[in-house]
Amino acid sequence: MDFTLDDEQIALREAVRGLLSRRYGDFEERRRSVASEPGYDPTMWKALAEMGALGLPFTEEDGGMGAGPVEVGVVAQEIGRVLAPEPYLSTVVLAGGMVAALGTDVQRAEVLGPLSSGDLHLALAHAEPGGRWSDGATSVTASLVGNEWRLTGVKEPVLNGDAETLVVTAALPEGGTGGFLVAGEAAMRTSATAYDGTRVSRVVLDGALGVPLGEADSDASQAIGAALDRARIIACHEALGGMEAALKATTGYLRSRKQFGVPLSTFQALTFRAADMYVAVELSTSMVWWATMVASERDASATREAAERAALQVSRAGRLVGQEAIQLHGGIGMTAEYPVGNITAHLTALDHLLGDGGHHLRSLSQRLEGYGAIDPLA
Amino acid sequence: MDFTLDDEQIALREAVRGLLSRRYGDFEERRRSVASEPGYDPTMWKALAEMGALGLPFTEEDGGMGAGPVEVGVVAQEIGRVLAPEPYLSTVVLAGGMVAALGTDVQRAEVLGPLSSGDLHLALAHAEPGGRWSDGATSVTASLVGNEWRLTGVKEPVLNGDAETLVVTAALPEGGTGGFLVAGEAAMRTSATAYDGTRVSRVVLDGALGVPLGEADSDASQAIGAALDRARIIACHEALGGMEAALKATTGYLRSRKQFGVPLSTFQALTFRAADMYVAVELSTSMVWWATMVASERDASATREAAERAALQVSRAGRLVGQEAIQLHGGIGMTAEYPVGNITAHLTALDHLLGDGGHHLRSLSQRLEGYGAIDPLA
Amino acid sequence: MRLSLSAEDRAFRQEMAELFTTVVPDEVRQTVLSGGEISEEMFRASQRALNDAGVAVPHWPREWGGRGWTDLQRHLWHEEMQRAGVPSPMPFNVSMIGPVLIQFASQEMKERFLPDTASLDIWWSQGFSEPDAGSDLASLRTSAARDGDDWIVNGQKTWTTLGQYGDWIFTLVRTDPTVKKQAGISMLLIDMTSPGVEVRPIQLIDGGHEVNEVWFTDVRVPGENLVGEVNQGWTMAKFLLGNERVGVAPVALVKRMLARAKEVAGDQLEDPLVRARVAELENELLALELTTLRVVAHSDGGEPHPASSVLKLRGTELQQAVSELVVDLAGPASLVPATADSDLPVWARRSAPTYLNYRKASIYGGSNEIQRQIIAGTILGL
Amino acid sequence: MRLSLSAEDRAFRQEMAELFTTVVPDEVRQTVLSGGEISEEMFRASQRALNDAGVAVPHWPREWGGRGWTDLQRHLWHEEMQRAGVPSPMPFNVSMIGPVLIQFASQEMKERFLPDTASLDIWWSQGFSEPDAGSDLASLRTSAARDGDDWIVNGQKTWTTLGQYGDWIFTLVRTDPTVKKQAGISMLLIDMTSPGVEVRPIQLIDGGHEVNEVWFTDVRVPGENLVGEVNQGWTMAKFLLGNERVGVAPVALVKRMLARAKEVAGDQLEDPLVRARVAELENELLALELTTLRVVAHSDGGEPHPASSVLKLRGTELQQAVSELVVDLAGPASLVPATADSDLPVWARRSAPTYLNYRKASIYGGSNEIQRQIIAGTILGL
Repeated sequence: MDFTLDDEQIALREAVRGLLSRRYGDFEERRRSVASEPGYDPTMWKALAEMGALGLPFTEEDGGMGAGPVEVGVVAQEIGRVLAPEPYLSTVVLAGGMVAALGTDVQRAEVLGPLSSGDLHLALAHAEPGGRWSDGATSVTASLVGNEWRLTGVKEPVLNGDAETLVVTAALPEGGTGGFLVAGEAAMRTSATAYDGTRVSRVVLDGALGVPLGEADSDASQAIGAALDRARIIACHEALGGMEAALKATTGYLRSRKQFGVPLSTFQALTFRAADMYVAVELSTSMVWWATMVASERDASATREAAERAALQVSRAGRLVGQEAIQLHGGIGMTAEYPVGNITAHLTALDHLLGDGGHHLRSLSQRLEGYGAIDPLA
Repeated sequence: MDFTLDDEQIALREAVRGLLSRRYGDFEERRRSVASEPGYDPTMWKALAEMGALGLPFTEEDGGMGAGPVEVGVVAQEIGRVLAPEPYLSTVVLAGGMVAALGTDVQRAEVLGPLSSGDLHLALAHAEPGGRWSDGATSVTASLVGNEWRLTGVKEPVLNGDAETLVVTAALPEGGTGGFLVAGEAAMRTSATAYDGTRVSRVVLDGALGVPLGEADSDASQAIGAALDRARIIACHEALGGMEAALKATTGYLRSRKQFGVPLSTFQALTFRAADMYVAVELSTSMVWWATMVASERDASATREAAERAALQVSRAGRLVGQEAIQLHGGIGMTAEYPVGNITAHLTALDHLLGDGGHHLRSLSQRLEGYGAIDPLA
Repeated sequence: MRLSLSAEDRAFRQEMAELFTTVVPDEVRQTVLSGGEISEEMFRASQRALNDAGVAVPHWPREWGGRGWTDLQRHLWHEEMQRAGVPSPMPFNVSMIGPVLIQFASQEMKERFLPDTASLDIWWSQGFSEPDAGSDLASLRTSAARDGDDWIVNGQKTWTTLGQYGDWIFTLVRTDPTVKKQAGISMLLIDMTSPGVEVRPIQLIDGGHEVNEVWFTDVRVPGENLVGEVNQGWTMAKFLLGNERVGVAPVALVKRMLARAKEVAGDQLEDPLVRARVAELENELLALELTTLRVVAHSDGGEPHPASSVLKLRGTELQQAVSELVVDLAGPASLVPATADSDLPVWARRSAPTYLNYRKASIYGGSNEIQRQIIAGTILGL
Repeated sequence: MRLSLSAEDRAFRQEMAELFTTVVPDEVRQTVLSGGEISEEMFRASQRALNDAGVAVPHWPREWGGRGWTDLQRHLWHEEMQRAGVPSPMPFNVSMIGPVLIQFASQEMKERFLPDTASLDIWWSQGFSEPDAGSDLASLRTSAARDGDDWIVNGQKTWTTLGQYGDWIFTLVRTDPTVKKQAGISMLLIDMTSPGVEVRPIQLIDGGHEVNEVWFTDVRVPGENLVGEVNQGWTMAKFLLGNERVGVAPVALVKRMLARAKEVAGDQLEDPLVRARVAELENELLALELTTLRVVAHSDGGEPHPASSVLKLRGTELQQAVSELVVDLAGPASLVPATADSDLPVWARRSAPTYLNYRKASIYGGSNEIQRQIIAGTILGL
């Protein structure tokens, strides 16, 4: 049992932190990146690629760095800390993770190598209108026309869906869900900026040509679910970085801001609430790193449960921290030009991206009889 | 819409408050009453009878005062305020209320007159081991032997079950539940003092003779449920009196107790929590008086819903107020000789006597589609 | 104790319900009911219609358009208005500067301003908060210096809600920097078209533009625009803030939000956890509504009912809780902007910005910390 | 990062699990596991058995019976002990006075007291709190005045847990009333059979007798019973209170409570609201356990891990929440006393007193307010 980063992981964290803080240390720069096309800074994307950050989750054979969830989590925390708009979660973790999970050797090498080098942009089109975080697809269907797979239906919301290549999940004719690679231009796409600065798209497929990821026509729901679980844990890391930044901003504000002639930190009712924020962040930290280790060392079913547990904890904590960070700042916390409110917005978005606390609690509570007490050391 | 007591009701409140505070103003006296037999002060019971308090819920024809839920609520609040151990809720409201609901004209006059004058002690044996606040009885059964009803089974917990006469609910041979009068000595009874000072009994019936209340052999579940609902509302009043007393004790303590050389009221984190207690008490006050008016003016189905709503609100508030009152007092709040912890104990007991917050929430949430928004003015 | 409304109040309520659905433009009401954004024109049209119908300023004295209603009637008026989807008359006009002018201004000033204030022909902005003052209002710095009969105003106000539509702004300004901070403050009415007044938008985290900074650079204000006496501003400010008490709990609004949540929840309402969450919120909201009724039914003429202090605190908490519920009901659809080309329902796409926007409710207009301080200090004596 | 225990720690854990179930009397363990009350004799027998097996004071220096374990191993020891239903070695002995003596006492005093302290042949009471001091420990008033070589002690201590069983009591006494309050305090060991020592029970709201007042009236204490130097008591008190950090979150205990709640819930576990409540508590508890592991796995030798400050705060909150759940599961059966003649299960009848008793957890041993103050002040710099 060891909760510490090794030297290499610490070096990675420092490198990513340095890179990101040089670019986004001034929050105005983040706002500028979000406001410009394509919604993030392509130079920064390239720099992350050069640092090896984009290839971390992929094996060396696939063109990646052969690292694992811990390293990916390290990067995601730093991204969350400065609200970097680069589509790490959507492109690398979600879309890349799906290719890594479903693709053949050849597909993985073809896609993940260029993805790792920052040369290929990828997006995962999985969510469907009216759907709520299911592993499978229903409203987008795949059908075999001749020997070509054709996909039809609507995917929404798709993060950064204006990417060159789409990874699309679709219901298979014989039941189950498969994954497909679709050329971006084969879909009709409209994109917009979500309230947290993320680019989200609606992707309409009308008989678009899809190349099956892996074996055609075999149900990949489980592998899709496993990839989503890994992404859930990484999303928790991003939230953790955001929570830490929100807490830091809040304590800094309480120390420096004066009201009624004294610093806000004089008001015990406020400092106690900051203490509760700290408690929530610490507990989440433990849970998220634990889940990351489970994802590294255990099987898919253990990882699902760990992902749900981490996501539940982070959902609760993120709401508390986000809401209190704004409240303890007062009016300035509501403004777009100040980081704290934007962190709260992003925490809210992350919470609803891959399953909120209530969703995971429902799932966890269904398995209650399966054990007496949880033993993380077992 | 009028939330104020009229002059007569105010006079009643002042009279009861005066009587009770002369007796129990010193909390040591309450402890003494609880510790002695029969667990309350018979002189006080007689004084309440003379004041007319015991007959308030019953019609004048039945030997009562012909008052209503508002007046009974006034008395219950005062009882809750000083934790008076007199069995008002159990004898007058629960047992007497059941006789009023089920009995024939003759039975009502025979029982409720002596009850109102303090000459007859009555207890309701309704709860059954393993049961959770149902309107009906299942484990105690009534059967006709010749032309006599015989009751068999166990009732527990029975408040003040060592009374002369028991009102027993029992499952009827043809289904449904009936109410019966049973002579106390016809049952085997063991009594003990509960953690909040209440006397509770286990009542074992082994073919005990029961006189049917009202028509024999017709299902009285609805009338029983309605009587329980009225008692729930009165229990809320008792809790309200307790909460007010706990809040008052807490603010008094914060003002007077010094720590680190200054009064505790200097610590904003504590005073804000007292403010939240106040909010909870005020909201409960509104809800409980509203429910009382519903019970006075509307039908049984409206009263059930109002009783559930009030009980849910008071359950939540009672926990907050009780827990915070102890915490804000510190160690002394834990001691048996100081009132605050005892109030918390009694709030806990009241919460679990006739249905806790979770129980009522379940019931309320089943009817969610029945309306768009609640309109208390409709 | 009486549960029912009197026959008179019941008739009054009915009358209000009918009036609101007939006199106010349908377009405005439909926009409000569907959770859309109300334009400046809609605000103005709606209030003009209310004023024409004699129900924009019922709480003012009769000579200025008031109706002499009881507090309960005013409550019913407000609740029915909310229920009908009619925007409340602009509070800056009818609850803030209007009553201040009625109480403190000269007859001449009243005649000049009150009719247009009631009809929203003058849209008032509030110039109280400053960047370095926050909840500590009295430490404001915007200065007004005498220049002959005029005042020269310099400084900055902030959090000026809907200031972009404002015609005039009522400001607290420091007219005497040499005395104790509360003592040197006056209230000045400033035409927002005056040279030197600049309104700068503040973008909020929900993407909306609702508040502003208002900058004053050597703004010349005629001496006649001073309300009451010089250095009497703090008294007026306290009077104004004290006036906010009735109707501050947005009960009808939150009820509408919650009823709408039940409608849009669809299948999710089969989930016992969702049902319980809704039922619990409904109960909390009922307790708040009943507390409001307790307060308004008994506050005529006397001191404010102590329970009135819980209304804003609890009202904003519940408003926030319901808005959070709606985001959760929306789920992943909450990520899609309302303006996007999308198949997803608009309520779902508005849910997250609405939730974020309502975080302000516990900050503006006397933060919840201030409310708790009032309860602890004034009511509990702590 | 590594999820699993090392092979060595895994073996250690196994060894502890076996040891506890073999050396400690079964009667003690069954009483604990069924939630019963442990008698003085059971406490003494259990700790004697642990000490004989060499696992009563593993954190002490080896020369006094310590084992040189890592913090993780100590954690495993503690968790397995809890899981096996073995009462923790008396904290007044092994975590409080023991370490103080080791750090501050003369060799002679160590030899005299430490062995009996480890074995519970001396049962120590803690004489810190006073009626007028509360969380402000340094304002204590119990005085010790010189009389030749002896000290004459007068005053009153309170909240003395299990003081009715105490053989000796370690006290903070004021030895110099003329200096700043922290500076005039000393630590004195007092034989509780000395004339003038009187232990008076304090009855708690759960009906139990767990804490006491201890009165000192002209109690003569030999000078050799002074620990360390005169007026050095505050240093020792701070040292002692700082030592409480590891293992203060009663994770294993609360886990056992929650697992038991699931067992006894029966049919109620079919209710989705009950399931969700249990699942949420399990998750919160897991987060706490993992935080404990994070702390113990990395606190060897260095400064306490900052996260350690959350352990007691959160641990007591969860303990209270689980005890509240159990009362709700018990429902009306919670009204029946455990001692009554009844058909209802004992767990249900114990539930409410247990719930009430655990309200103390957030008060004693550094209240949750003190914990928040530490976090805000020491960790967050507020």
